[in-house]
Amino acid sequence: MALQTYVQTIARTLMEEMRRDERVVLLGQDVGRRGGVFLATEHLFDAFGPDRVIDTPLSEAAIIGAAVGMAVHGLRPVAEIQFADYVFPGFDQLVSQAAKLRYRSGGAFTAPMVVRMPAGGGVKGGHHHSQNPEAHFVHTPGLQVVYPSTPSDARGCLQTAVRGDDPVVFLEPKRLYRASKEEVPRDVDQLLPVGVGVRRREGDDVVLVSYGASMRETLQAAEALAQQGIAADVIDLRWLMPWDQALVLERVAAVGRVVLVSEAPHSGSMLSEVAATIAEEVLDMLEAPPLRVSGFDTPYPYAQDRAYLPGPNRILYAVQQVLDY
Amino acid sequence: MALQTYVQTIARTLMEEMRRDERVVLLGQDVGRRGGVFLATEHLFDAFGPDRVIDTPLSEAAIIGAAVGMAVHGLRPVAEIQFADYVFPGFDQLVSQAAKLRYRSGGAFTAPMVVRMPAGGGVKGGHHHSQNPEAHFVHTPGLQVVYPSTPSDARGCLQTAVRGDDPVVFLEPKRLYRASKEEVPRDVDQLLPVGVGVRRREGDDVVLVSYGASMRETLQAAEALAQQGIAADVIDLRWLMPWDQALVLERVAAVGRVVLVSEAPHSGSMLSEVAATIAEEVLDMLEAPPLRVSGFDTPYPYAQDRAYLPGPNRILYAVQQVLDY
Amino acid sequence: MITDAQRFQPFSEEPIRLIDQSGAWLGAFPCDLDDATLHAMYRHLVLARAVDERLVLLQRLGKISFTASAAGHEAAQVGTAHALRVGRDWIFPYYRDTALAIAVGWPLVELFGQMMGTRADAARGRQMPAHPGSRDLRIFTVASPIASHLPAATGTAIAQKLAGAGDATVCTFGDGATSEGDWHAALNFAGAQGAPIVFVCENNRYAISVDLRHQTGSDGLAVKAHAYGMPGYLVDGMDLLACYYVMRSLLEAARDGLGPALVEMTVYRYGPHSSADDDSVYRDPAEVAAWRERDPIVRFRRFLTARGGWDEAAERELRAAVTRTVDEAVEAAEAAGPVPVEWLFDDVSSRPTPQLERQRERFRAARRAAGEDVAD
Amino acid sequence: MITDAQRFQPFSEEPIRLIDQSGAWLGAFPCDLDDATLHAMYRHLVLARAVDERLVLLQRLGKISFTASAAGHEAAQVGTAHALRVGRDWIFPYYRDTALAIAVGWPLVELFGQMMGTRADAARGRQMPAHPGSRDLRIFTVASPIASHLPAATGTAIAQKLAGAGDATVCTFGDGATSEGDWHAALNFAGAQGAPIVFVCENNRYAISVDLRHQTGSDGLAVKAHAYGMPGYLVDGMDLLACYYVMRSLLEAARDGLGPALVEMTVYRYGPHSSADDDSVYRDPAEVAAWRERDPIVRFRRFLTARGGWDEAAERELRAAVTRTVDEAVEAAEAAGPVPVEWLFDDVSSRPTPQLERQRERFRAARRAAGEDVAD
Ligand SMILES: Cc1ncc(C[n+]2csc(CCOP(=O)(O)OP(=O)(O)O)c2C)c(N)n1
Ligand SMILES: Cc1ncc(C[n+]2csc(CCOP(=O)(O)OP(=O)(O)O)c2C)c(N)n1
Ligand SMILES: [Mg+2]
Ligand SMILES: [Mg+2]
Repeated sequence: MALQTYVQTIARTLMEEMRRDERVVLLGQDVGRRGGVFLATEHLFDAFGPDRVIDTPLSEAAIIGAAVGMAVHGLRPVAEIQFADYVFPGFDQLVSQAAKLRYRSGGAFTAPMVVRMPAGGGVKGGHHHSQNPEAHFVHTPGLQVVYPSTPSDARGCLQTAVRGDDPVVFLEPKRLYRASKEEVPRDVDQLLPVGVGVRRREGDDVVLVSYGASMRETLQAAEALAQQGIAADVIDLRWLMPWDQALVLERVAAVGRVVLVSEAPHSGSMLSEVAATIAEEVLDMLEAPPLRVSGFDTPYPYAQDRAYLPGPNRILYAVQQVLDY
Repeated sequence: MALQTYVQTIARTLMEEMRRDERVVLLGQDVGRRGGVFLATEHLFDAFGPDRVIDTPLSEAAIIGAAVGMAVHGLRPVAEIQFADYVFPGFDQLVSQAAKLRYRSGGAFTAPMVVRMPAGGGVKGGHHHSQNPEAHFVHTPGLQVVYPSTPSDARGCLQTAVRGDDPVVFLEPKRLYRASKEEVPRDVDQLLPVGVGVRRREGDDVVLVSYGASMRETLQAAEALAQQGIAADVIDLRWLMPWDQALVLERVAAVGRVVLVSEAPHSGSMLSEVAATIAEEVLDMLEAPPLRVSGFDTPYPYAQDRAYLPGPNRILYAVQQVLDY
Repeated sequence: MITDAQRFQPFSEEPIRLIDQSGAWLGAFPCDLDDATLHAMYRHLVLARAVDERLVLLQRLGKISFTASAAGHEAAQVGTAHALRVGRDWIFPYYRDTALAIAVGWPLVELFGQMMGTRADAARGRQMPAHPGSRDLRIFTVASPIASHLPAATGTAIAQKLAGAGDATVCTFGDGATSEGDWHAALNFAGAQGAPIVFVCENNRYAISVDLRHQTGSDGLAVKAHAYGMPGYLVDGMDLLACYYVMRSLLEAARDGLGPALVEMTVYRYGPHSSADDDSVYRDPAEVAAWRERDPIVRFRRFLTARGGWDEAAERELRAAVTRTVDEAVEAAEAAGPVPVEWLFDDVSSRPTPQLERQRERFRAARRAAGEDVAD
Repeated sequence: MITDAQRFQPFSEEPIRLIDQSGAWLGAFPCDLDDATLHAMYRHLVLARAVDERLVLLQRLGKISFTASAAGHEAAQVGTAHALRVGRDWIFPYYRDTALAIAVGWPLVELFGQMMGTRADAARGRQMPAHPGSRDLRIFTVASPIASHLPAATGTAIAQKLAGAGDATVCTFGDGATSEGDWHAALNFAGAQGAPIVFVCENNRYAISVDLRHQTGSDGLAVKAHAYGMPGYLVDGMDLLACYYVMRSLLEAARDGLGPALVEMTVYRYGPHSSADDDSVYRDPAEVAAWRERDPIVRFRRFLTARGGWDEAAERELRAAVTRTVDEAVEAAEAAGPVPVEWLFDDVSSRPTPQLERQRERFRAARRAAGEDVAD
């Protein structure tokens, strides 16, 4: 098998899903002839034509809202938001319509749909091309949220998301679009179950919990720790709602020390939820406080694009603190 | 002094602020002749006319966005969103424009403005008239967030918000609009400093932390505990960003047991942030896990309007758990 | 089948009208509906008004928490309903569309069940009153945020176009809704895609207290269609047959692939915005009285009477039957009983999350500890 | 002062044009501008194009991370700029408005500082390239989200109206922007309030790859003004003087309390959407070539030459001066040096929160622990 980048994997998986099920349609800005500004929908317009790969007007509300209506009519829409930062003009459609439809109709209507969006920084895009808005979705009951960190996870989670019966916010770490390559199987189902995380490394000295783009720096930190003889257990949450509470609690209880990593702003983040849950459920097993290594409570900067990210040094510093505690 | 309800206090305080500073203008749906659907702007149209009390079209993006432009031009706009649930069509204006303006312009432009919004449940309004969206704002760097629980706090915080130099999301507990009455001073400044919480009760057995509408049930629970001889220390955060970390940590460290209360959905809430911070900063002082008593990860229901709220019984149950731990 | 004479001109200065105040037919073509249909329409008008009045009463009695009266909008809604192919075309209504819901056949027991939040509510007591919905009738369950249903309506219409079965969508809203960004997004996307959808504005000239002059600078609302490359029709919304025929021709055009349209129906709401509103603060009672003079139900009855086949006896019989029907429905809806507390945890997603399961457990434990009945 | 002949008709079928391709004056009134003004306009065109080309170069050299070329839009932008009263009227531009920013006097050192994110950037390196802003010039700092600046522009214009000083606002955007809900919200509110604002659409018929036919069903964009009760003008955006005179008359009308207007300027972008785009996938090279034939700078030069007072020597001198100016500005902007890392913590709010202070401390401690230079 040849190596395949993250973004190629998205395009290939969409191709397979559209072949498998003709109810799957794509919509978004530039998803058609252009194949998406990141080429995440490359070749699909040629393969399926304008009825199934729909270039929309420049309106995120139209994109997300229309996807709800298509889903209600029996299609399986996969919507693209060009950058996660641009979901906000369509945020109401996610929060007020998609997320609550099943509930408010007592189950009469559902919105099986996927809203894909490249997220995260490190691409010199400034604060409107770098954000990680996952906490907003996690705090919106009715949405599933997933942020896979590798090409093959992206494939498995996308299959699950497209075939599921819920609205799924599908975040893609844009700085890994080309940087992350793997051998990815094709034409076989590899659905990754909703809400199940994965251990990327095993170790007994400290648990590192992360997801999405920050997995890369987290694994780099774990590697550096290994050099120093410190064995980190590394959990990739993959799904953020529901998230794999059982796995995290089990490992943290066993190890007693945990550092949480993600690049979203610090206050009110996904990490806050994980840390709060840890404190609530396994307090007595903690040998040190659960530390969060995160983005800052600032808009994402431009000139200091890299400094904003929780890089290996900041992770190592936190690990040192929990080890020394 | 006569008793004054929460909503009357809002209207009176706005009246005073508008008299004090002619740059203060109001805008929103029905804020004019109607005086607001809750009468939070009663009499102001008659007093100041259509130039300073502006009935807007039905567009939250227009309301919040225009407030940004007015602020940039030197006015001090106070915008009303009719229900906090309806902030989402204007969410992008808060997140992408208001919150980031100072940062992205390197301080050249600022958006001193207040966005008032009645929030919270218990009014048989179903999920689109009951939500508590504060976590979204807390996770948006650049915004100040405040959710006062009493008429006089509302007055002091509103004065601070109107006179400050930042965009402030001002949440008002609508189910206390008429239910909460106090003697409220008039025509004197009583600015409550940004980020400073308050102890509503003192006690050494357990700390209860809450804010906004849930303060009422929290205090009821504290009263019930007192009957049982259990002394609760009750903190009203008031400001959610920045929030009074120093006060909370000091009390929790001293008492060792804490229960956090708010009615927003459980996952990714303001309480998660407070609990995570407690675990991070004062782990060793905890005698029991910090428990969150919150709304559920469901849209706000209609028929079970009251059951959704963290009422005294649920609070007492959690307190019992941390005491028995 | 629509004849040439039954096609209307967009962007007219005067509203399209087919019956005058005295009930006389003004059309350039003969009314091609039979008595049974016309009487069914009339029955829907009368029934809707009766339901409306009952809801006001139930609200005053504290049996429902809220109501948003459709009185004054009935002709627009019932006319629209009869132009639809029920069960095939999709309907995206808003909260004031009780007459529309009734006229397409929403069972009254479900209606009152929804209003009271009892087990008779097909939506399981999840929403406040005035939020109709029905899977069988293809009524997309109403959501409170104004105009938030429009993009979904466009999406459904695009799906209909792709399906190629010749179905269409109707989406209704008030004048205030036209200011929302979602409204624009939906009409623009529908226009770009040529989707088979008719957007219907029930223009009562107020959004709560905000009058049309503060809502928009445009001269009426039909002209807004220019922005989307679709025709815009101004229709007398107190004239049931004008609404019916315009909608019938536009739905047929949509089915034929001629794309979307915008219809402005001029109506008036006789009551306050809702049971929570006091309209005397912002509306002149004389204005209300003047519009009451033009009651759409009276006008349609005059038309029936003038046409022959409708008399006092028929009227009396109808009124009595309607009262009985409403009585029975209210009773049945109430008798269904309150929805169980724990239903609040259902239908969030296809499977409950472990997080929610845990919350439910703690909720149950707390209730048990407090001696509350967990089963209820 | 605007003469009657200098008032234009809204909603014309053909774009308003004052100079033809050969440079001949077509106006119904004489061009009332003196040579100094006309030559200043031309200098801005040439300077803007030179800056544009330099930015493309700097991007290829890796000195800036991104560029969005204004080539093809210059006449629209420079014409608009000269119609403004700089420092009094407010400008709400978008990312492609470098020529506009230059023509109102944005210092080139600041421009290149912004593009490179150095200390020469008045905005302290906070945003990606192509995000102009200036407090002195009343240029509202550009934000990337399309159309998100429009509601603020309306707010500023309403504030201007309340202030009563006779100032006005200009707000620019692309054709794609017209689809956003915020666009609608802003125009509608401005229309309802009669705010002194001119909305300018630089219609290059593409939003990245999405062509106008997929963007909207409407016949052009000026017609969208119908929806807001304001006049809409279709203008040849490659004709600097058409843009200038239309804007001058509309700004004067706005100042006189006649309310807002929408102007559609038909332009073409010669380059790809941005340095990150490959336009060959969706645009026919022949189409690009045809538009290049109609270069707005060439057309204006022909006008100057035909009018007299501009010759080869003047041209040579201008080009040389422009190159020097650009060279110097680039050099100075680069020499200002990179912004310090810890600036990332400033300007979030009027005072840093305790939360952010703590984050900054931990950041500093981690860097110190890793042996990084904290001062930098
Ligand atoms: C997004 C949003 N903002 C505000 C409200 C509050 N609200 C409920 S009804 C209403 C007025 C609607 O007026 P209109 O669209 O004209 O319909 P009408 O009630 O007159 O039939 C408002 C402002 C809401 N429901 N949703
Ligand atoms: C809200 C939002 N959605 C998507 C984008 C991504 N984006 C950047 S530029 C652009 C196209 C804009 O086209 P147009 O308005 O016509 O301006 P032009 O670039 O052609 O001058 C898009 C989709 C964005 N910046 N903001
Ligand atoms: Mg109305
Ligand atoms: Mg364009």
